[in-house]
Order: sequence, then structure tokens, then C-alpha cells
Amino acid sequence: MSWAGLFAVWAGSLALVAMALAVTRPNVVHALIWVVAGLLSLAAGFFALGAGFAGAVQILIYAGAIIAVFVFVVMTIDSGPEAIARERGWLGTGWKLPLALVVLVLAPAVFGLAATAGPGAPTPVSPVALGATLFGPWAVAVEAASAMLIAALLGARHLARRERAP
Amino acid sequence: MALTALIVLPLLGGVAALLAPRLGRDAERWLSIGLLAVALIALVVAWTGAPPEDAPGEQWLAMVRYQYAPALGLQFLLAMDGLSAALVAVSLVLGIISVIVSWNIRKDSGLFHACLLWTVAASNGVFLSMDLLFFAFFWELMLVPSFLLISIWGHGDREAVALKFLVFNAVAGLGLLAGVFWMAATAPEITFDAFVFAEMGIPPVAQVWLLLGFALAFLTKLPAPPLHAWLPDAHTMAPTAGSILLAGLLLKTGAYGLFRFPGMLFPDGFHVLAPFGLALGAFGTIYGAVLACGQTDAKRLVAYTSVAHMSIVLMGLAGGVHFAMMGAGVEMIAHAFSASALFLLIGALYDRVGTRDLRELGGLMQTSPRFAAAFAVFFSAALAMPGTANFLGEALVITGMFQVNWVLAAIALVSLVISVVYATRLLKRIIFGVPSRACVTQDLDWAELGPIVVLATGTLLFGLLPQLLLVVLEPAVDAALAPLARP
Amino acid sequence: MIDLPFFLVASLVLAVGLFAVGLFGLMLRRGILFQIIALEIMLTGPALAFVAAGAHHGDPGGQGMFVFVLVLAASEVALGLALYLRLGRLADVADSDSVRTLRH
Amino acid sequence: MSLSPFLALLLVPMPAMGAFLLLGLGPAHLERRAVQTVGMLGAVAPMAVMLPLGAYCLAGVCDGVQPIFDLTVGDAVVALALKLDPLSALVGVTVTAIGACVITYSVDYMAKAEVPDQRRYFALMNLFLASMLCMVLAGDSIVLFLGWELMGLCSFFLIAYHVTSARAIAAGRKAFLITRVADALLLAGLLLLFLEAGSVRLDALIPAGIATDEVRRGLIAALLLGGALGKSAQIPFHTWLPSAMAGPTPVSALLHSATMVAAGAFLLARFAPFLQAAPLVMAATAVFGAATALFGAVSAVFQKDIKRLLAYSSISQIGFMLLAIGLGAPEVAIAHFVVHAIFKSLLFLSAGDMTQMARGTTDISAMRGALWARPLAYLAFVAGAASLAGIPVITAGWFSKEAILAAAWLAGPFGVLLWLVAMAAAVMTAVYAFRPVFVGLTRIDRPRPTVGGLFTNVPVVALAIATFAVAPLVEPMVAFLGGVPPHPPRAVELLGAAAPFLGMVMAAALTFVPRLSMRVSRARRLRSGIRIDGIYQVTFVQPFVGLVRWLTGQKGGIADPVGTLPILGAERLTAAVVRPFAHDPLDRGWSRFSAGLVRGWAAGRRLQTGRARDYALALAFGLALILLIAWGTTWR
Repeated sequence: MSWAGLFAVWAGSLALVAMALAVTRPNVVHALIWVVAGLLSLAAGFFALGAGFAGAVQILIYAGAIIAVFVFVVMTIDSGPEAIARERGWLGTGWKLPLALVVLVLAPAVFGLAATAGPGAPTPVSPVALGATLFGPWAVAVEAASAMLIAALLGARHLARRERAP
Repeated sequence: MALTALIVLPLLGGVAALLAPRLGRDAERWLSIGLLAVALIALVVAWTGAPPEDAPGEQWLAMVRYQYAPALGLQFLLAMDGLSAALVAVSLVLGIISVIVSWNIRKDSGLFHACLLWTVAASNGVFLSMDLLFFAFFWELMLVPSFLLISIWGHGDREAVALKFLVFNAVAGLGLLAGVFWMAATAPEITFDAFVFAEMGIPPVAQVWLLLGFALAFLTKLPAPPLHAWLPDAHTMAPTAGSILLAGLLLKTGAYGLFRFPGMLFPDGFHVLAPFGLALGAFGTIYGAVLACGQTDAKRLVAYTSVAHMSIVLMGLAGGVHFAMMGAGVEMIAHAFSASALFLLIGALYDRVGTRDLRELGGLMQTSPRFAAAFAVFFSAALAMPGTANFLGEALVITGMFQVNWVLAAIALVSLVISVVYATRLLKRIIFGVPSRACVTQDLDWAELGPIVVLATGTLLFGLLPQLLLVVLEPAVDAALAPLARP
Repeated sequence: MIDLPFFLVASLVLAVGLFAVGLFGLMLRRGILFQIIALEIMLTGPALAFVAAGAHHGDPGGQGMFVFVLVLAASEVALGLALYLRLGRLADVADSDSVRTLRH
Repeated sequence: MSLSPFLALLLVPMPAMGAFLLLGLGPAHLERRAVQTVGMLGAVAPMAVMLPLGAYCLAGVCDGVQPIFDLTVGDAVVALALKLDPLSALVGVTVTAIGACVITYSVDYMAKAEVPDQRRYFALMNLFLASMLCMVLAGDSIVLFLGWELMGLCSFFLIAYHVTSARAIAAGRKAFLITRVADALLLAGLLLLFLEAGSVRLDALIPAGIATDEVRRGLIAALLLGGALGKSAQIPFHTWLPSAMAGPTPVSALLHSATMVAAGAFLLARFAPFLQAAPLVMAATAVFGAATALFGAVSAVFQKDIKRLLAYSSISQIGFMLLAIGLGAPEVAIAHFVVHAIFKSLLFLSAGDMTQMARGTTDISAMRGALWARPLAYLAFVAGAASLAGIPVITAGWFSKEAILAAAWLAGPFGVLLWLVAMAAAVMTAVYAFRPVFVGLTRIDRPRPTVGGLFTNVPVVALAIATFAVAPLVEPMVAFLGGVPPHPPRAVELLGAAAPFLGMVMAAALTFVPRLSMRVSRARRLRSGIRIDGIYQVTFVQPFVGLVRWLTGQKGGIADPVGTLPILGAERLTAAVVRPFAHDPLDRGWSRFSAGLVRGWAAGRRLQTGRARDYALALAFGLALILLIAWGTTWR
């Protein structure tokens, strides 16, 4: 049993709990905060797994940038008390069927995978190796990814623009 | 070559006539007359040309054979003998007359003249083609332009009547088609050549059925009594030119068919069915004559007289005796002249007075003597007065009937007597009596008198100098009777 | 049965869990913003799985795929929020159920 | 062809035919004077041509045939020709002479009619003359029948000359129809003869006819007799002649008394050798002749109209001719034909003239005082009546009638019986002949005597002279025709001579004794020829009209039943065949299937709610399913 592995699992389960809570909060801001918490604990798990670059990127990009955008958007809408009340109203209903389905999804995964537990420890992967593969054999994929990002950028700018011209 | 011109010329002429109205006033009328005149010249050329040597009989005056699809047995075979030459000549002359007569028809006259020419072309096709497929084709083709003639330029409820005419003749045409295809199928190798069928030796039982099929088509067109219902309506509702073509051409095709094919293709069938033909003919003359006496519409009256006269032709043809066949041939030509003339006169009267109802007419003698004189001449023709070709035809048929069975001759004579009743009735109602308010103001003008004079000379000429016609018909009748081998 | 290290198995289970939570959120919440958040959560599931597998095999590919997941998440959020804003302006509604048809 | 003297034969009918063509169908417009001259020329010219021919014939050369043209029909040769022999010469001369007289008379008579009517009248009269000459001079059956029928046609048009009077038209139609029935019989006979002989020439037909078997010969002879009876208005077919008087008087004079009506007798005389070969038919001819003679005479007595009286008189006189032919003495009959033509046309013309005076009414009572009103016409009428009655020695009528009576007497026991009937008829003839004469004598207030025009008087005087001049010629005429004039025993001759005087006495009684003349005027049944006309109407005309009305659907039934038969059958057939296929079962099955699809589709559409959450639900459901399957399979 390696301690790093154990710590990673522990961080992962923390993230799971945080995400679960994020999903059930009626207030958007609370939900966002719980998401940030979950992401950070997940980053910790990455570090534990030896994926240092992944963890750093998680903190910087995912938690820092993406969720920050969320916060900006949340600021523009009025998440006043009636919005929260509305969310709470919607929450009350219809959670039985989704929960049942989630359990259905989890059950085979948990039981199926649990049986195969065995020894072994995560082997750390240095960012150098990552950089070599990313800009080595995966260069085309990286370019495609960057193209997608630009497309997303333009799309977002165009969609969010206020119509001025008739 | 001249023979094909007889058919192709009017056919293409029809198309040209369609476009002619653009060229100028009456362009299509002169075009039609010109074309028919050229066709007449072609006929004379074919007639006087050297008789074909490969023709299977000696009565053929001209012959054209062009095998365009030997594998399928398809060929374009035209042959002309005395009778078909005479009938084609009559149809061309009547074609010209019907153009002259309908000089004041303005409603899309291009199509009108096209239909006229196509009817003439199709009937020429029937009279000339000895290839049964083409015969059947022209037989059906004839119906279309005449249908148009009646349904577009007719009077009264012309569409229903035109449809009745079309249905009657088209359905009857199926009998002919069935026979032709059956023969083509059972021929040693696929062909539609009538000469081949003649020597093919069709089994007698089949001959009877085939003759029935052929007879169905021919008798409807003749018309013989049970199948004649289309004629009176078609005649009353047809325009003058239509009536002339109907009486002059279409009726003759039925008779021509009965003249040519039963003797040649189904001799045994003929011997079996001849008595029925005679009986039908006899009944037809009396039935037609009696009905003619009761009509109130002038054209219907003349239509029923056509039924009576053509039934006498049927008796002549079914008699199978030399005199009777000769009489039938002469009566065909004579009736073409007299019936067309009567229709022309009644048509002219209708154009002037607007009614054909005998009860409203009268007094033509006082107001227009020339009209009355013309009526009198063709009144005597309808009566089969000696000196007219009608008498020659009917006398010969009656002579033939005496050789066959004297009862038939008696019936024909009774029909002659009844003809007095309806003829004098027609004359009394139109010419005699006090001029009714629908009396005619202006007399026949030259456009109408020309055709009348032509038809009158035709009737009287062949009546007084019959050998002109008999010499022409002689070989055709001998050839038609040869296979029947009856004295 | 082949044997996998405990941490890998556990991580995979957690990944599935995360994905399930995200899915649950998506099914549960009617608010469009919450649904976008739920989507983000769903994405973290595979991210974790990739990194765990990468760690288990010592293959940088795992982390590479994590980068791609990241890129995907970023562009997806951008467009999602832009659509949300536009939708908000047009029909000033936050509820995804009322946006039934594409006609707006 | 050799320029034979008989070429002139062709010329005889030519002028009349020419006049007809010019007047009838000619387009040129002619005034009154031109029409009359052409009409006159057309009538007189044939006489001018015929007389020399007659003389030529008298001179001995009298048996020539002038062929016109011949044609071959199958194996038979049809050779048309004109023929000159004593019979045709004599009758030809008579016809042309009478024709000339009547037509010149009609120039005056018709003077008042308008030009187109006059033109039509003269055209038709000339056509008639031409056709009569054709028939008389015919050398073959075709030309004979041509003339025969054309005469019928002309008689129709001439009877119906007054086109506006319905009675005239009806009379014309009746005459034409009845003669046409007779013509049909004649045509049948001639055609049968043609079939026997293979040629149409008379000199070939008659021997061939004689040569055939007994039955066929009898049949043909009977048919010829039927034809003759019809045209000559004898017993079964006589009803048309009295009503034919509706035509103008000259027409009655020429057609319906002298020439056309007697054509039947001429026909039988022409075929006499053939008829003699059929004794049964000869007897029938004699009986018909005698019966008609008596019936005609009796009916004539009771007539009130002078023209109808003369019509019945013609019927009776032709009966005498048929009697003579039936007894085997055609020459005598033809002699009587000639004489009768003369005095009958004289009677008609003079009666016509008198009616002009009586303002056109042809009633006998209107002739009262005619002696003073119209002396010339009246005297001519008396001459005609005398010849008709047969005043002995001075009138031609007596000679020809005496010859017939003699022939009857000499024809054996059966002949004597006929002689009695003939004698009765002769007496009656005298009665009806002299009744109008005596009416004419009755005195009325003194009218101014008037005289007809020149054109009227010349023919009347000529005919009057002829009735007396011809008297001595009757015997030679019979000899000329080749017959032997019969000489009965003296007593019989005296009896014959007495008959007319007896008749005169009875006539005087009938006219002057008021009681008797009342009986005469009231005998309506006898006057209408014992209503035979009505009988024909009921037995023939009404059933025919009924049949016509039934067939043309005027009596409720469908029009033209035989014609509509196939149409009704076709309609019923199509209805029976087409109805089951109107709603095609297969077709209905398919339409139901497609309806099901549509419903299913609609249900499917409800799944797409448009709400993202539901789609997430479906996503989750699908994922769960997959994982379950994956887990399930690894389980094993």
C-alpha cells in the first residue's frame, strides 16, 4: 500500500463530497465555492499521484480561470433571494429518479472495480516527459486543441455581444 | 409512290393547315383544296400507271410495299383496285366539297381543316392498305379527327354525342384488332400481310370467329341496325362538313371492309355467316326506312335513310352473287353522293334559317327556287329513281337477291316503296307548303351550288351512263367473288 | 482477474462518482447556470481517471489527455455562459425547461 | 354506227327533255313569253319528228331497233335501245299529238300563274312527255322502266303543283306511293325476266319468258299485271286517280286520262305474246278489266265534281282496254287507247274551259246553262260525251267499244259473261256521260256567251274533229297493229248500238226528274267509290303510322328501340362489373396501415420535450444500461 496512493484516494473522496454539495446548493455562489473546493482537493490528489503538472494546471487554469469566469457571470445576474427561493423550489421536486439512476450508474462501477484492488503505487510522471509527448507525437492534437480554443473564444465573444446594430 | 402520296399528302397537309391561318386570310382553306387536288392527281397517276407485276391478283391497279421491319413482320403495304380507287376518288372529292362548304367557319379554322384532311387521309389509308395492322391503325385513326369535328364545331350537346360516336366505334374496333392479332400470331412467321393470310388456310371454325370479330367492327361503321345508334346523333350534331365526311367516307369504310376481307380471308366463315348478314341487312332496310318516316329533324331523317341504304349494301355484300356485289359497290358510291348532297343542303338551310326541325320549315319553293330544284334532284336520288346511280345500285342488288332468295328481294322492294313515304315527307316539309316564318331569304350562292352541281352530275352520270362505274368495279368484284366460288 | 493497484481502482471509482454527481446535478437542477456547473463537475471525472491511469502506467499521455480535458472544459464554459447570457437577455429566463424550442 | 332511219327515234324525246333541262334546271332567268315558247316547242317538236316516223312505219318498214349503248354486267349484256314497231309508232303518234294539244291549251290556262310556277309547270310537263315517249319507244326493259318511273315522279310533282294546298300535296303523295307499289311489282317482274333472258332487249325477254317453266311464267306475268293495274288505277290500286284531280286540269287531261294512266294497258299490250303464254293471268286481266269498267262507270254516275266524274270514267275505259287484252285482243285495246285518249282529253279540256267560266269550281251543278254561257266549249264537251258513250256510226268511241264488246262475245262462253258486264258498264257510261250534258242544257238567266282564248279553242276544236274523223280509222288501226277486227253476229251489234241510247234516256231521267236527282246527290257512299279509300286508310296507312310512331318513341316507348338495345346492355354490364371494384379492399388495407404509422409518429414526437434535463435523464439511463451490461458480462 503506498501512502501517496492513499492520500490521492482521500483527496479524491473529499472532492467527490464537495462536488456533491455543490450540486445541491440552491445558492449559486455557494455552489461555486464548493466547486472551487472540490477542484482544489482534486489538485491535491493529482500531486499525490505524481502528476505535478496536472495539479498545477488544475489550480491555475481550472479553478483560477474557468471558475473565475463563472464568478464574473454570476455577478451579472441577480442571484437575489427570490432566485435562491426559486432554485430551492425546483430542487424539492424530481430528485428521486436522478438519484436512482446515479446509484444505478455507480453500483456496477463500484462493485465491478472493487474486486480488482491490489498492490501498486503511482509512478510520478515529470512535466518534461509530458512536454516531450505533447509537442512530439501529439503535436497535431495540440494544434487542434488550440484551434478549438480560438473558435470558442470567437463564439463566446460573438454570442455575448449586445446587439447594437439592428 | 403515288399511292403513298394519297395518304401522306393529306396527313402532312393537316399539320400544315394547323399553321396556315397565320399566313393570311383563308390560307388554310386554299391549302386544303390545293392538297386534295394534288392528291386527286396522284390518284390518277396511280390509276393509269402500269399495274404491278408482283401483285397476287390481276385486279390490282397499283401497289406499294415497303418492309421496314421484316423481323417483326411489319410492312407498309398499299394496293389499289377498282373499288378502292373509286372510293378514294369519292373521298377526295367530298373532302374538297366539305372545305368549300365550310367557308364561313371562323372558330380556329386551322384545326378544323386539319381534322378534315386527317379524316380524308385516314379513310384513304383504310381504302388502300392491305396490311391489316395499318388497316386497323387507320381504322381507329379515322375516329379521332371526326370526334374533334363533331365535338368542337357541332351543334347542340355535341360533346356527349361525339363521345357516344367514339365509344361505339372504338369498342367495335376491338373486334377487328383481336382478329388481326390472332391471325398474325398463328401465321407461320409473324406478318400482317393480308395476301399471306389469304393463302394461310385458316381453319373454318376460326374463320367464323374471325369473321364475327371483323364484322362487329364493320357493321358498327356500316351501320347495321343493332349497332347504328351512334349515326343519327352524330349526324344531327355534326357540322355540315362533318356530316358530309361522315356520310361520304366513314360509312363507306365499313362497307369496303365487308367487301374486301370476308371474301378474301374467310371464305368458309362467309358461307356460314352470310345468311345472318342477309337477314340483318333485310331487317336494317325496313327498320331504317320506317324510322326515317317518323323523324322530325331533317338530318336525323337523312341519317336513318343512310341506315336503310347501307343495309341494302350489306344485303348486296352478304349475297355473294355477282350482281349483288356489283350493286353494293355502285350503291356505296351513289349513296356517298346523294347523302352528302342532302346533308349539304340541309346544312346550308340550317345556316340560313337556324333550325332543322321539319315542323318549322316549308315554302322553299316560293322563296328560293334553286334551293328547291337541288332538293328535288336529290329527293329523286333518295327515292332511287331510275336515272340516278342509287337505282342502278339497288336494282342490281335486287337482281342478285332474286338469285339468292326471292323473299329478300321482296323486302328490298318494300324498302323501296317506304322510301317514297320518307322522301316525299322530307320534300313536303321543306319545299312545298306556305313559306313558314323561318323561310330562306337568299338562294344558294355559287359556293354552295358548285358542290351541288358536282354531286348531281355524279349521281345522274352514273345513273344514265353506268358503264363508267361498272367497268371500274368489274375486276374488283370478280376477284372478291373468286374465293367464294359460288355461281 | 487481473490485479490493479488500490489507488487506481479507488481513483477510477471516484472518477465514476464524480461523473455520476455531475450527471445527477444536470438531471436535478433546472437552472441553466447550475447545469453548466454540473457539466464542469462531470468533466472532472474523466480528468481524474486519466491522471490516475497515467500515474499507474507512468505514461505522460495521462496528463496530456488531462490537458485536453481542460481545454475542452474551458471552451465549453465559454460558449455555455455566452449562450446563457444571450438567453437571459432575449427571454430573461434562467429556467432551461421554458426554453423548449429553438425558435427564440 | 350506220345512219339508220331509226336514228330519228332518238330525236323524239330529245326536244321535250331539252325543254325540261332548260326550264327546270337551267340557271338563266326567262320571262313569261320565253317560258311559254320553250314549253310549246318542247311539246310540239316531238310530234313533228314522230309523224314522219309514223308515216315511214305505215309505208311498211316498221320493225327497227336503234341501240343507245350497251354495257356488260358479269356475264349478262345490258343493251339499251329504242324500238319502232306498229304499236310504238301508233301510240307514239297519239301521245305526241295529245301532248301538243294539251300543252298549247295550258299556255292559255296557265297564263295567270307567276313565271316561276309556269316555268316549273312547263318543265315538268315536258319531262313527262319525254318519259312517256321513252316508255313507249323503249326497246328494252331498262328504258321502259326509266320512262315508267319518271312518269310517276312527274305525276307527283304535277299533282302537287299547287304547292300551298295541303290537299294537292297529300293527293300527290298518295298517287306516288300507290304507283310506286305497282312499280315495285313491275320492277320485280322485269328483273326476273332479265335473269331468265340474260339480256334486257324486249325481243329477247319475251321469248325467254315464254320458254321458262309454267310457275315462274305465271309469277312474272302476275307481277307485270300488278304493275299495269297500279299505274292504270285499276281496282285494287284505283283510289289515287280521283284524288289526283287536285292537279290543274291540263295535267289531268294529259297525265291522268289520256296517256300516263293508260300506260298500264300499253305495257300489257307490249308484253301481250308473253301474257298469252300465261292463260290464268290473261283470265285475271279480263276479270279485273271488266270489274273495274263496271265499278268505274257506276261510281262515275254519282259524282258531283266533273273532274272526278271524268277520273272514274278513265278508270272504267281503261278497264275496257284491260278486258280486251285479257281476251287476247291487244290490238283492239290499243285502238281503244287511241280513241279514248282523244275524246277523254277533249272532255277534260272542254270541262276545264267551262270551269274557267264558272269561276274555277269544277262542280257539275256550276255547269248549268253552259250551252249559252260557253257554247264552243259545251259543244266540244257534247262531242266528247257522245264518243265516250259510243253513239253508233258517227263517233270513234263506238267503233272501238264495239270492237271490244265483239271481242268479248267471240271469246267463248266465259267471254259472253264478260260481255254482259261490259254491256252494263257501257250503259252506265252513257248515263254518266250525258248527265253533265243535260245539266248544261238547263236554262238559267241569260248569261252573255263568252269564248276562250285562241290557244284554248284550237286544240279543243282539233280534238273534236278528231273524235269524228278517227271513227272510220279504227278498223284499219286494228289491222295495222296486226290484229283481226272482230265481227260479232248482227244482233249483238244492234244491242251494242242500243246501249248508249238507253243510257241517254236514264241520264235525262236522272237530271230532270227532281226525285231521282235528289237520290243521286245523296248517294254519298257510292260517290266515294264505296269507301275503298277509307278501307285502305284503316288497313294500311294507320298500322304503318302506328308502327312509325311506336318505333320513334312518340308513343311513350324509348326511341329507336333496337338502336338503344346495345347501349342499355352496355350500361348494365359496366354497372355490374365495375361496382365491386369501386372500394378496393387492398387499397383500404394500405390506407389503414399508413394511418397507424402516423399515430405512432405523433407519439414518438412527444418524447422530444425540448428540456435539457430530460435529455440528461435519457443520457444517464443509457450510461447505466451500458455499465450494467459491461458489469454483467464481466461477472462470468
